[in-house]
Amino acid sequence: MIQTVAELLFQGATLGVLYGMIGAGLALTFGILKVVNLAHGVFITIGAFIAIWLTSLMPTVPLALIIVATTVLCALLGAALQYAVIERAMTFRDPSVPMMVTFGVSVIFTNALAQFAGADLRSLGVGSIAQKSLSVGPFNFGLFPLLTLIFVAVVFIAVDATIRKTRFGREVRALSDRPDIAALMGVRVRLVHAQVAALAAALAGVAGVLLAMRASVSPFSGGENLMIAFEVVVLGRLGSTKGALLAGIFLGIVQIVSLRFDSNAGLLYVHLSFILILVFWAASGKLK
Amino acid sequence: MTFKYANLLLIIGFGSLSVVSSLLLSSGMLFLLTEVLVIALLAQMWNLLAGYGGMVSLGQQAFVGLGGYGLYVFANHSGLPVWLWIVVVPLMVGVAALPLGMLMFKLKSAYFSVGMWVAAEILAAIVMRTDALGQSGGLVLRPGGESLAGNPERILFAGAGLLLIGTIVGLRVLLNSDLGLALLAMRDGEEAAEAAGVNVRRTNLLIFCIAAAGCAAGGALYYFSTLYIAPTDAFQINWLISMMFVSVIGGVGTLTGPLLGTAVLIAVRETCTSLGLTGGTYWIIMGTIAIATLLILPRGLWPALRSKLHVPKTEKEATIG
Amino acid sequence: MTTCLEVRNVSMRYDQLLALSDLSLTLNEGQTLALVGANGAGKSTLMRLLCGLLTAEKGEIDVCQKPLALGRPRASASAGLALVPEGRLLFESLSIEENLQIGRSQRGGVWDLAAIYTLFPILKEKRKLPPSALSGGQQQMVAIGRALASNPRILLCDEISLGLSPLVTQEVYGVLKHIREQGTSLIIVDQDVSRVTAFADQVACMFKGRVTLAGSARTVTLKQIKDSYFGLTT
Amino acid sequence: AVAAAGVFAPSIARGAAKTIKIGYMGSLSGSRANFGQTEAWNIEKIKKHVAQGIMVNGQRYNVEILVRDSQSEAKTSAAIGAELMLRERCNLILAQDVESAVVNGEIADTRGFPMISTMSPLESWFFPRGGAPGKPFPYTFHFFSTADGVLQSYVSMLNQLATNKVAGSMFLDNPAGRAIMDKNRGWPHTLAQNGYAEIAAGPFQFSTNDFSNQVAMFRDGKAEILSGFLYANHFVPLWNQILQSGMKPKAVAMVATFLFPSSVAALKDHGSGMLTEVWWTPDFPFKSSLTGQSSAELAQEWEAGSGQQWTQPLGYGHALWEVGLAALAKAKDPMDAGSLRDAIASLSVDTVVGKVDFTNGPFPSTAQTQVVGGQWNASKGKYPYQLDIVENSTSPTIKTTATVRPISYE
Amino acid sequence: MLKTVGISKSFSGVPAADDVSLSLQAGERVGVIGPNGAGKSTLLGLLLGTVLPDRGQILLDGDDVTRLSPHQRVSGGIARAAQIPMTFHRLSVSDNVRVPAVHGAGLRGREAVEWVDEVLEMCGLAASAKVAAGQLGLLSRKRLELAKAIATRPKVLLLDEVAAGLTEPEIETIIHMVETLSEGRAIMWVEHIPFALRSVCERLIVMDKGRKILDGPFAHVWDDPVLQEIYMGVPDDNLS
Ligand SMILES: Nc1ncnc2c1ncn2[C@@H]1O[C@H](COP(=O)(O)OP(=O)(O)OP(=O)(O)O)[C@@H](O)[C@H]1O
Ligand SMILES: Nc1ncnc2c1ncn2[C@@H]1O[C@H](COP(=O)(O)OP(=O)(O)OP(=O)(O)O)[C@@H](O)[C@H]1O
Ligand SMILES: [Mg+2]
Ligand SMILES: [Mg+2]
Repeated sequence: MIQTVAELLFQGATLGVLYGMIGAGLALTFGILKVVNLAHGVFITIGAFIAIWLTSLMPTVPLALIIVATTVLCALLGAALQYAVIERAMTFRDPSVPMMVTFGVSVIFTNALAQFAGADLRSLGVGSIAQKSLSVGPFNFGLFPLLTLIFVAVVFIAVDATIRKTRFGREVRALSDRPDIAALMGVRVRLVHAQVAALAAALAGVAGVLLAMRASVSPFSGGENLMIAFEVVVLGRLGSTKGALLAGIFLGIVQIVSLRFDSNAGLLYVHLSFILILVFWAASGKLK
Repeated sequence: MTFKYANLLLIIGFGSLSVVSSLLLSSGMLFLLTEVLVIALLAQMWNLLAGYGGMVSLGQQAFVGLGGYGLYVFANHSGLPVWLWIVVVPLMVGVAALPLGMLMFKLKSAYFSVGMWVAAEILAAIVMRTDALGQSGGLVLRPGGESLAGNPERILFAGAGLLLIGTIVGLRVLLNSDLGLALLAMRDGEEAAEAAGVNVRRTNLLIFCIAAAGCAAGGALYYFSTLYIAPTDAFQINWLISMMFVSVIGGVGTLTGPLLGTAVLIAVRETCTSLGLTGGTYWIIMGTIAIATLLILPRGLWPALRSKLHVPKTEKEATIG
Repeated sequence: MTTCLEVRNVSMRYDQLLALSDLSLTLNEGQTLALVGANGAGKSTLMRLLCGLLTAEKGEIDVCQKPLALGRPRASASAGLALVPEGRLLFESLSIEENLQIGRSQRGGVWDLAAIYTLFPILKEKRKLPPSALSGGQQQMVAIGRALASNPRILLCDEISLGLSPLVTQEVYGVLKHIREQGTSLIIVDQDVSRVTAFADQVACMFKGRVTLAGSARTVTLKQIKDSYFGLTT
Repeated sequence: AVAAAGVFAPSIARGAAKTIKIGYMGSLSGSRANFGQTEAWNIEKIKKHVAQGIMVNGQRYNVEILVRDSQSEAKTSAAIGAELMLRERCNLILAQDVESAVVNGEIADTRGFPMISTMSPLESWFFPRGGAPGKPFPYTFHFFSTADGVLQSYVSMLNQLATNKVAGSMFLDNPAGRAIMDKNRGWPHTLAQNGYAEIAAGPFQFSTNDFSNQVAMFRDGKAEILSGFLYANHFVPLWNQILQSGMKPKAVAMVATFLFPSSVAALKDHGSGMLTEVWWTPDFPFKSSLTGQSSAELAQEWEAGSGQQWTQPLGYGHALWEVGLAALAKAKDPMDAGSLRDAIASLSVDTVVGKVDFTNGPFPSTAQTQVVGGQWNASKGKYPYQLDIVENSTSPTIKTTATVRPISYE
Repeated sequence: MLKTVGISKSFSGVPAADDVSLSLQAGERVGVIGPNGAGKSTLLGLLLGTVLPDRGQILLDGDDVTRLSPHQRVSGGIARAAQIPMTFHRLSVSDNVRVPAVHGAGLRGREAVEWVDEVLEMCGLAASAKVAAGQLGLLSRKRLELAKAIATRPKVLLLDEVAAGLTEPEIETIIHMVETLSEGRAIMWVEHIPFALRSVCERLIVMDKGRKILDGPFAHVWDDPVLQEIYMGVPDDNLS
């Protein structure tokens, strides 16, 4: 019994930090740029596919380097997209404009990816480390999920500190409140926007790589991941990275526990619990 | 008064056009054009909700699926004629949307958008798991247990045409009424509208239910023509993408825009088909057109075209701005 | 006395509406200008233009005899202009201290955090709190402090006492006096004309986008100002 | 205006000559693209074959082939189906993709368009189509092995291994998975009949990204056999979690998972020992009724032409045309739907995948083909893995090439 | 006409309205003052229904309206001009006023059109009737906000800093307007400009920290030392 519960919690937590990671980038764009970035899901997929592509191109290069390269490529893509497209969409007063634009972007990227890489589910082989396990007493933990957990925690702490403690973080937050006044304070608006977009895309890319290592991704899994990201961000109270992590872990545990009772649930109970919490919050006036 | 006259002209003109063409065109062409009309109808509904109502829903595909499934279930298991159900099912979906709307309107803006998407996903998952609905295998349309004989696409096409015209005229009347004014006001500020005496909740719900019923009608019409329905198809996000792109390209918050957008969509699709391009390429092209429109002419083609051609504004608009 | 701000023949429009038409204005180093005018005269527009939040259709602006690039908030900020905007507009997700710090990113000078805290001791007490936890007047102090932190040559205050209780307004004016004594030039817009003209060295009166009356605060009478409100003087 | 011309002028120009139009639907792209990987090549070959037309009842007919890609999507399938039938009025529809066949089946039946489909177990076509025993469909036909046949060959492979006879099972929730999961006809039934205990983890959604519960169930139940139905793309994460849990299954008997060499290659060095059902290999002792080529010759021609390893759909893709052309040849009037339908219903033809006989299928309107069992083994040849036939209990004409062995973990 | 019984509201623990009881009679003009953050706007929000009280009761003509939504109260005869104008920025000025005329006052057809014109004229917005509200400056928007409130034909009119930011001559116009409007209505006016209140209101309420601390005839309350201390500061020669 204890063993089952411990394993459920461990699996839930390791899946959950992955969910948190999936939501982290969106928390930035949503919370700071005030852009409902519907292309976030496809960025995750792109990250995964870049890593898969790089490893197949250079099978001997160590994984860490592949992750770094993927992150950089995603960041560049994110910044470029922000500069070229989203920035302009943000000048319209109507917030649905950037939302619809990013929706268009996600449709384009999804289909382009399917054209180039095929529509199959793919995963990133990381060799035998993915299959190692660790025994602590009667418990059996996968080594790889444990490493993911630690890695994600480190990334989260770093991002959180950057946003809360540094000058960059201060500018980012100021910008999200009042872009025009921030500009007057010497903040380089477009640059900071692009930096945030790059950071968000980089986080999405990392999430994609982790996802491809643990599970599998297809060009069409963007929608699913976007939904998870949204749920994480909303439950984590907008823009808060710590909240995103906790919400991710919550959803991860819901997912694992619900699958235990109903293996065919897919994401059904995750979605249901999200909607229920949201409605509960709304009813008790927690959403404005 | 000229306004009423214009509406009448619309009904008579396009109504007879759709009836006449339903008699003249081949059944394959009618199949295609029915889908075109359905997309135009769906786009009008999304546009009503998002463009005029300011409620950007990402879950309208749920109602398309419900319309289709509703038709199949009721027609297959009752002795009543299938044509009756094609009228009744959308109304039922419209009513069924009421509780969902009451739930969803607790969420605002982006929360609403995504909440709708999640709700659609939940619905699709439930249908996919329901034995009576054929699970992932889907259903075949056999009204009263018998295979459907004859060529229904003529009636379907004429019906879709008349429904679309009816919808447009209906929307014109609605938007020029006091309710339309309330709708436009709410888009700029719900609290302000409320403080001005508008019953925001009721208006929102009404629009939501109308849009749900309209999408269900589209779904019922479309899946009537295919005779087979599957959950991964009926609830797919591509329905939503079509509605959204068509509205955005033609002009969100106008009534003519979605029609123009549908024309663009169909032109692109047929060009892609005739050039032998894949579906992916088609979506890439549509996405690019939609983004370009949003960035260059954020109000869409129709408002831009209208001022170029000096066509006077005869409809209430709620364009992006 | 040197001029520190010169606005020459500036015009600016919103769509069709001409908000500033051929407007000219000068301000001397260390002086305070009271900018008055009816509702919609274009005062805020001028302020926002000076700060680069809007761009002009024609005309030039010199700050300390150097031309200012228009429509570029960062250029205005580095030229030494700072704005206390209409309605405060503080950064809600930053603490009070961070609100003040962000202003500092431009240039150093006498107005560091310590100096601002000496000026507004109450802010030091509340420095960890978000602006929403402050009263309206305290928020106005933060807005002033934030602008000061960039060590401006010219401080622009739009609707400085809008929505403040008389007690708080008095305090704010006390602070402005202090700032002026440090040698900073000021442009103040305030609905309370008698108070602001009594405080200022110069007065400029705007009507429909142009300056209809300008002069020393000591020579211009309230009667003249009232007339210019309705466009009776040119 | 260009596009409008495309919309409103569907092939009026080619009416007069006696031309048989064959409409082809297949998953050439999209999520089932690897089933369609060899199709373009097959179709080119057939096009050459019928370039001079075909002879039916002493009369020469031109053959026009219209190829449409279903993109592995139901909605596209509906669109291309309507196009081929209602717009182009094809005389015969061939569907390589079962989804296209199911989506368009009802229209074909009600409007009278003969359609032949393949490449999916009979049950996964018959039941979603709303089929009932003793009631043939008017115009639609399907040939393939049965799910039951597939399962029999799996169980007979397992019988050759020394295991504790405990099989964990899990199934992707789609029509094919549901057919195999069926309590009365499917895998649970087969296992029980053969004395295996089943640890049933049930169906799972395509979007599932974690299998720890299934793995925990299998581990706690001490399953030595991993079985069920899923496509290769779910297998890698599943396999990772299996090994993380400390399990070492002796056999993997997953329907559909290892049909393709690419799926085995995705396991890097760990692919050896995976079991699969075998519909067709170059070792099948059959010949094409069109070209006279043997199975081996067909595979060789493909490998030489494409530089890629043969796959099982190569044979069925070819056989689909064999069946279609044989039906046309047999029809009194190939342009008449009714007589073509009658020709198919009474058709029995020897193809490269074996005999296809519509007169005594297990379900109405179907023909059952043979299936055997295979195991992937490391190869010293050009490609990393080779498929060996290790079980032929239901089809003794097809010779085995190796014996089954458990997965080894050294 | 309008009566509150011990209403309270706090935001995350901080009381913005604390046990406030008051009543308004027809024809009464009541001024409300108090330091920033005293809870004046919150009080008006409670009366209109945009803010729901944690405790207490609100009665309109003797009926309990505590739980009614704002639009229901508007139909019942309460209207507010908000401190931060809430105009419909994409609608024209006249449509802005039409919304409350139709949905608030329940007017139809010609009657509505005439009423809208009348209100626009009254608020000095007739010239910009066709302009989109988003194009107006802050202060014109405030005026439009007032027009919208008047257009509902309220029995109780709540004004929140409608004169703030206006110059003296403009304030005079507002004062005149309020005087005309007050016939048969109750008016509650929150403002930081004492002289404006003084020339209109016969009664004055002082709030601080969410509590109603003084309530009585204007002159009486005005001279209260408490008011001088918390609100006015040192006597200001410009005003008195
Ligand atoms: N964003 C805008 N778009 C269009 N017109 C505008 C905009 N902002 C201001 N205006 C118009 O420009 C004119 C000048 O406005 P401005 O805000 O500068 O006046 P002001 O003197 O500051 O008046 P106030 O006393 O109202 O603050 C006004 O007529 C106003 O309606
Ligand atoms: N929506 C809200 N959420 C949290 N706190 C609020 C909210 N609205 C008001 N408050 C707080 O309630 C208190 C009273 O605010 P209110 O706006 O009623 O003051 P006021 O008397 O109108 O002040 P002012 O004269 O500055 O307009 C303030 O401390 C304010 O910060
Ligand atoms: Mg101003
Ligand atoms: Mg207030």
